[in-house]
Amino acid sequence: TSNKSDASTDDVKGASKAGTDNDKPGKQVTIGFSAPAADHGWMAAITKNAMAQAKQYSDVHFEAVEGTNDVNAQISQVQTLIGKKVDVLVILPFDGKALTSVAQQAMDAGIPVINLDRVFDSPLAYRTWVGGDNFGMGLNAGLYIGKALKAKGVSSPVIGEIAGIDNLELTKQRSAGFKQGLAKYGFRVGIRQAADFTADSGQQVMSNVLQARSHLDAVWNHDDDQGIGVEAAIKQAGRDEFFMVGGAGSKHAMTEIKADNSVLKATVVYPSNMSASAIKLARLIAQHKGMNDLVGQDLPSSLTLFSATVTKENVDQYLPGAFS
Amino acid sequence: MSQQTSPPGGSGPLPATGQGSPSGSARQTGSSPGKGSGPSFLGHMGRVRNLGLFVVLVLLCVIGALTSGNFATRQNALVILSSAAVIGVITIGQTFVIIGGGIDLSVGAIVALASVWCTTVATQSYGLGGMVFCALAVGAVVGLINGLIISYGNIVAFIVTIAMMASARGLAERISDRQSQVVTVESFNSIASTKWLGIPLLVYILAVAVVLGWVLLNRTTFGRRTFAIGGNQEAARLAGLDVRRHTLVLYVLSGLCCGIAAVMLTARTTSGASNLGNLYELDSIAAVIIGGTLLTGGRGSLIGSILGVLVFTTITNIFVLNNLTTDIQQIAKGLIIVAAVLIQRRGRRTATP
Amino acid sequence: MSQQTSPPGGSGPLPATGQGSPSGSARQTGSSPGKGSGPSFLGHMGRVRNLGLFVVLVLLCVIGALTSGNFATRQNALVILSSAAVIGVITIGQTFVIIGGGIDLSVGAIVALASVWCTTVATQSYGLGGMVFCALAVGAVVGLINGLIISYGNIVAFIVTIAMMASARGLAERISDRQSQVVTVESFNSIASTKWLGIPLLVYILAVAVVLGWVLLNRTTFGRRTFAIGGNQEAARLAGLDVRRHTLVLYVLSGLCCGIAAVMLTARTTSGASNLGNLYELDSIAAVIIGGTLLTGGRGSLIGSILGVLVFTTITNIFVLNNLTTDIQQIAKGLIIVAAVLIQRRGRRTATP
Amino acid sequence: MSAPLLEMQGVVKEFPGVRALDGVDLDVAAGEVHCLLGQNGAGKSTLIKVLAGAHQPDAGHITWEGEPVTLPTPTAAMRHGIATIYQELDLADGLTVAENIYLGHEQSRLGFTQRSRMHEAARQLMRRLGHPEIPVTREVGELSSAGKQLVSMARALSHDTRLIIMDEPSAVLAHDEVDNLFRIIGDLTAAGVAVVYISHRMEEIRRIGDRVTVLKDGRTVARGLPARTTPTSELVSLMTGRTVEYVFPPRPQSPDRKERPALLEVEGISRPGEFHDVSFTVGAGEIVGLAGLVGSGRSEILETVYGARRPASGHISVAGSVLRPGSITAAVRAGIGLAPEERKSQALFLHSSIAHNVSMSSLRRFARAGFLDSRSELAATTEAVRSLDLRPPDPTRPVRTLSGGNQQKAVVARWLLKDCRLLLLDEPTRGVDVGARAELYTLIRRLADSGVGVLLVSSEVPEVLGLADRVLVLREGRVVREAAALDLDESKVLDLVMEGSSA
Ligand SMILES: Nc1ncnc2c1ncn2[C@@H]1O[C@H](COP(=O)(O)OP(=O)(O)OP(=O)(O)O)[C@@H](O)[C@H]1O
Ligand SMILES: Nc1ncnc2c1ncn2[C@@H]1O[C@H](COP(=O)(O)OP(=O)(O)OP(=O)(O)O)[C@@H](O)[C@H]1O
Ligand SMILES: [Mg+2]
Ligand SMILES: [Mg+2]
Repeated sequence: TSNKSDASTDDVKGASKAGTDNDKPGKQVTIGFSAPAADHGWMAAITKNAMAQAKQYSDVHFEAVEGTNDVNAQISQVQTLIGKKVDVLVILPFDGKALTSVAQQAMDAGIPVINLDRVFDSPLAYRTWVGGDNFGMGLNAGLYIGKALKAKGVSSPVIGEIAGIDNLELTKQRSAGFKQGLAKYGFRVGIRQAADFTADSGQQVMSNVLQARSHLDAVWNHDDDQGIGVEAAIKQAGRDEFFMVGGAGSKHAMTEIKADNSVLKATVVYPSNMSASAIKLARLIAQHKGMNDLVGQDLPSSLTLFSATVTKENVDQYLPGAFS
Repeated sequence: MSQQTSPPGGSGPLPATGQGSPSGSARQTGSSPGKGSGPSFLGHMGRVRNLGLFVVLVLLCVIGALTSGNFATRQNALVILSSAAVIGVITIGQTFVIIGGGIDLSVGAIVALASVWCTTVATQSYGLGGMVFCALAVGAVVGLINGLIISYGNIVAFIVTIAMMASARGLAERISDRQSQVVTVESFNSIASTKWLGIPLLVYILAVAVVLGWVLLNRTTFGRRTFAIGGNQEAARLAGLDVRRHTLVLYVLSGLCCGIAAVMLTARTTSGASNLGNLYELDSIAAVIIGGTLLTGGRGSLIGSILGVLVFTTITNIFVLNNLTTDIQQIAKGLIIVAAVLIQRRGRRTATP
Repeated sequence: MSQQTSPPGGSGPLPATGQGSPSGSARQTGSSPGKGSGPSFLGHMGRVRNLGLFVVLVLLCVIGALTSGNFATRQNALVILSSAAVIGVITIGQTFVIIGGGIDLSVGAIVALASVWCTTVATQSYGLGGMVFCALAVGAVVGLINGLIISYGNIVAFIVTIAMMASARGLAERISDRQSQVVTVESFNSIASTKWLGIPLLVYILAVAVVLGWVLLNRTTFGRRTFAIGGNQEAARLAGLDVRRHTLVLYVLSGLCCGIAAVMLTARTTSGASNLGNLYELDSIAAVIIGGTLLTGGRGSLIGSILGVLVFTTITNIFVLNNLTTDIQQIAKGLIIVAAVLIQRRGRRTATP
Repeated sequence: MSAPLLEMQGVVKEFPGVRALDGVDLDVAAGEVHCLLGQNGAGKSTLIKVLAGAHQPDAGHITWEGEPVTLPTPTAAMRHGIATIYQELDLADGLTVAENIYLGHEQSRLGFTQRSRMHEAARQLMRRLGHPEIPVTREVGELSSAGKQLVSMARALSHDTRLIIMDEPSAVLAHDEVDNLFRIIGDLTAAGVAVVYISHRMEEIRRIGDRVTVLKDGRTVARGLPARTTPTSELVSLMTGRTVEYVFPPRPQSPDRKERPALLEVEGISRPGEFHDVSFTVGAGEIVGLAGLVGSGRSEILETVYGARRPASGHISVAGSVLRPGSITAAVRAGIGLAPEERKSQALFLHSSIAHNVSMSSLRRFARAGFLDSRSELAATTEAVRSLDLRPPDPTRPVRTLSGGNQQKAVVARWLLKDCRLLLLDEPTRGVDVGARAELYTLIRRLADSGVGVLLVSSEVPEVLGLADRVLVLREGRVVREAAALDLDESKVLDLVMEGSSA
């Protein structure tokens, strides 16, 4: 699939270099872009990668609106973009269901919508969906931890889970996947607490969790940004009897995995360069082109990016595409 | 004695200084809204107290029109208004509460709870009417609980409503199991998509709420008593007002506004979720304060609050139209707010003869 | 008449009811700090005003110990205290500002800005000293800007600091480019890991800050004037105090506290980021208010604020130890806050003979 | 007099730490003016608050028209026809005059206020009170304290009343306003309404009182004395338990006063709408009085000298050096102190203790390197509190629990404690009882004798004439006469003050 090649050919910013004749300048198009507030490393990388990708094309005018975590405000912003008559919209909704109707309005107005990551509720609301696999991310984390513990021969392990913002649906999906992954090995989560994607909250929650369980065997932390705080808490408590798996795949986390001198042994990627792909697709759609790597006239209607498990062994492959 | 020099507008030496604003001179802050008793609705808008804010809004529109060709369109104006509608309705309730000497930090959480409750499968089975009723009832009941604890339990509003903020949102999470609940009742969703004469229903709702709120605040005994209670609670009590019951009603009113806002927001997003209305408490309080209402109560203007909401919404709209990056938007927002208040005060001063 | 029953600690019946708490009757909330001109540091803690909150804390500890075997350990106590350290230091500044009749909504944003600024590659090249200095300087300067606009620009604190909240966070995002900036200066990170006599350095910092703050508030002319300005700004002005300069200093103090907190938080998380300190403004204000300080100023207690912080931190700790889900945590938190205030008031009443 | 309209027996009211009422008896007949006398803190205001339903008594009986009643709320009292003008002006600043008058019993239909009806009715009330010029649509916060007092009065009259309680209504009124008040009281009593009247001014009680009840330390010590015939000395000794001579301290006859250099020189200061071209001097050790009607600009002049207002023209110098205009800091540094007119809003820190209130302007005296020496602070404030006979004499009590007159004493004590070269006193004796007043006069004179210059504003002409060495008479913001106090008498001052304004 295309994301594999993306991962290897991407430059540091995650923007794909021109390579095929599709990248030759075509009709001038305006791409509207709306995403939640970039208050967090992964989300910031999403916006940045989109912008960087758009800059690669001389024929793209890129319009990004203020990131917001208020669905009401995001709806207004998308409406504003519709009013500006952009050629194509790339939307990462704060809440997919909440933004469905406005996306549908755009489609009805003849503006194709690329749905990024958090999925809209109706297929009528988007032309193409590009996103990661939250369930798969949890699943892979669970499988990795289960396998590692089995290999160590731990019989009834204490497994911790530091989730992200708990009233987001993606958090729920990740946790569900994690549960299922562990279940395959007959394990279950021993303690689960939610932070809010910030290093600050990660530190706070983890320092308390370490008090709650005087022994842990493994921890999955949903997000590498909050992971900085989680790791700080572990170091400050002087605990190292367990290993940890991260999430999202930040450069910092991957460097640590590579160095292999902390409890962090792996991270499950949630690719932040998906926005670059989305911009690429958006441009093609607006210019009524097809995708030359694929056979056929039309672009696919959905593209699920794989949540790879990055360990010491394969970290070099992923490090260049990681967000910082 | 009766022909004494009694210059009009000569105010006493005592300033009603706004909280936290150390006025060096005696007649700067909390200046009077000028002459005239109860303001008239339209007259009010352009007059003394809100003139400044009005000027700010006009200035913003000029900036918007100059920087973006898409600003001065009918379409864009409607986007601004619909976006302002939800927070506008909440701000009406908040204005009453703050004028009455209180504060409601739970508005965002109430919106979330009402939205989640009215979109459960069970509620949706009752159709449009059931859902709207449910949202309003949830809002009013949560407001009632706030009000009961504040007025009869006698705990400061800040604490009670911050506690409610946590509890109501927690309950919303519990009910929704942290999933967005999609609305399948089409008639409900059409609340947000319906237009009459080209104007969205949401804007009509806001307009009706503003007019009703204004009449309630300025033309009824309830409204005038609200000012009295916020301005001097002891005096109100000695005048025979039932301060507790009145306060209770203020919070119910605020809860009810949140219920209405929940209906509007839920229809707009076609789903209910426990993370709706995040930070609406700060947004609504900021709009009320920038609109000239004293945080300590007793003085204020509903029109000012609505202008405040419009100012904030317009700022965001202009940012989007001009394609600014988020960080620059944030920095600029802070500067604009301060500038707005300065302009507003200038306007107020010059308007006072 | 002079032989009359005049029990010590006899508090007045007149409640300076907090803003928004409509006491129907005149003698309910907010009793006086009792006798003795200045309270003594230790004496203060257990006495009248804070006794209730102290009881709440003890109750929470009992609950913690009963529900979790890991609660009553020295280790856990230190975790609670270290967690409280960051927000505790911020709350000290906030207490001064609120007693002085203001409010600072920008504390969280200042922490973020100071943390980001002191962890840029350039700053880190100056090592520990440079980083600490940078954080404190950024905090103080932002506080100075707040103070200047509030006292000389004469705009209400709520608006100015909410504007600063947006601007400072925007600037933090711009500087950091929204990336977490990892601290590579090990001596800096060791601020959070160093222990003396088994007690983390952070806890010492909090303790020193509390003692200094307490002395400043209760034993110096500065503190006394802070109470006066918050209690009656006009009277303070006419009594010859330089209200503006004093107010200015209060915000600088708050900014400085945020700078210190930024150092502690950055060391604790070993990174600087623009999203640090999210919602600290609400947390710190809630701690101040629950600690018995009037939101309208003029009366308050630093020890109360710190007890308030400890109550909140302990609640969170107990939740995690018992592995409660987020929604239940939220619901329970609201209930506990209200219960705490009720118990606190009981404590206060019974302490008054 | 047949069955009394109101009878109170053995009323007890206890506050934490203070038994404010300790068995009070009172009977009031219809159509009479019943005066309540007592020292500051004797319990007068507390008693009337019990009667108004604002406080609940701990013991005692109230009989209204022969029936035992309880008054659990202010509304209950109003329903019986009891209306009250409170000592502390309790009005809502954000509402208009009309709205304040009718607060709680608005003229309304279905909850909607009938504004034109209400305005008309309010206008009639203001006319009846002799002040048709006060617009009923004006916000009360913009009125002077005299104006607010009128609104309170109008509010009481707006009820259908059988009994009106007035708690020191004349304290904020000037001479002519008091006459106006008495005219209204006369109208009321003629219509059979009873009035309970509280005042510290003996001559008022003589003029309008029918009977007098004296309170001391929360007990009735004499009830129903004839107001006109009971000798003052008897009343005073009933109140205070001792005999107080209501006289002014003697002026030192120092002829060299004229030669002394002026401490304060005010030259041609003006503020449009407040005062015009005012010039005067105050010498060291001299007491200068400002006489004039309410609104004649006396307070404004004081505040301008103090730097709280910036003069539009003219300049002010102290001991030869010109003060920076509009700067309180400069004035304070030059040794000026101001005891402002409105104690509650301009002077008191209600949440703080008496001691903290009193020491507020002299903190530097009790501090070393910014650290307070609370022991010396407490000692000094205790001394100040004693010297003014402030009750209760415990400086650690919160100032908000004090009676009105005692709060006034705390304000004055603040300035007595500070070492000023020039003291500006705006209505220092407002609400202060007879005994304490004499003490205060002595203290002011003693200060002057020690070289302090005093600028005194008082609405009581005898006070100005008795205490001051020199008097300036103001009318509509202009100095119309300056003379030695000995060269003036009360009627002359009143003529000057009224001239041209009451034609
Ligand atoms: N709310 C209160 N709390 C505590 N003590 C109070 C309170 N109100 C009044 N007191 C006390 O009750 C006593 C009587 O006060 P009150 O106000 O009735 O005096 P007063 O006779 O009206 O005096 P004044 O002439 O100064 O107005 C005083 O000692 C006062 O300190
Ligand atoms: N009876 C009145 N009703 C309404 N407003 C008044 C009245 N008398 C004065 N004023 C207004 O109040 C303003 C200030 O009055 P103020 O009482 O401060 O005057 P003053 O001469 O300082 O009196 P005093 O010395 O008694 O305090 C005046 O400029 C006038 O406009
Ligand atoms: Mg009294
Ligand atoms: Mg005056």
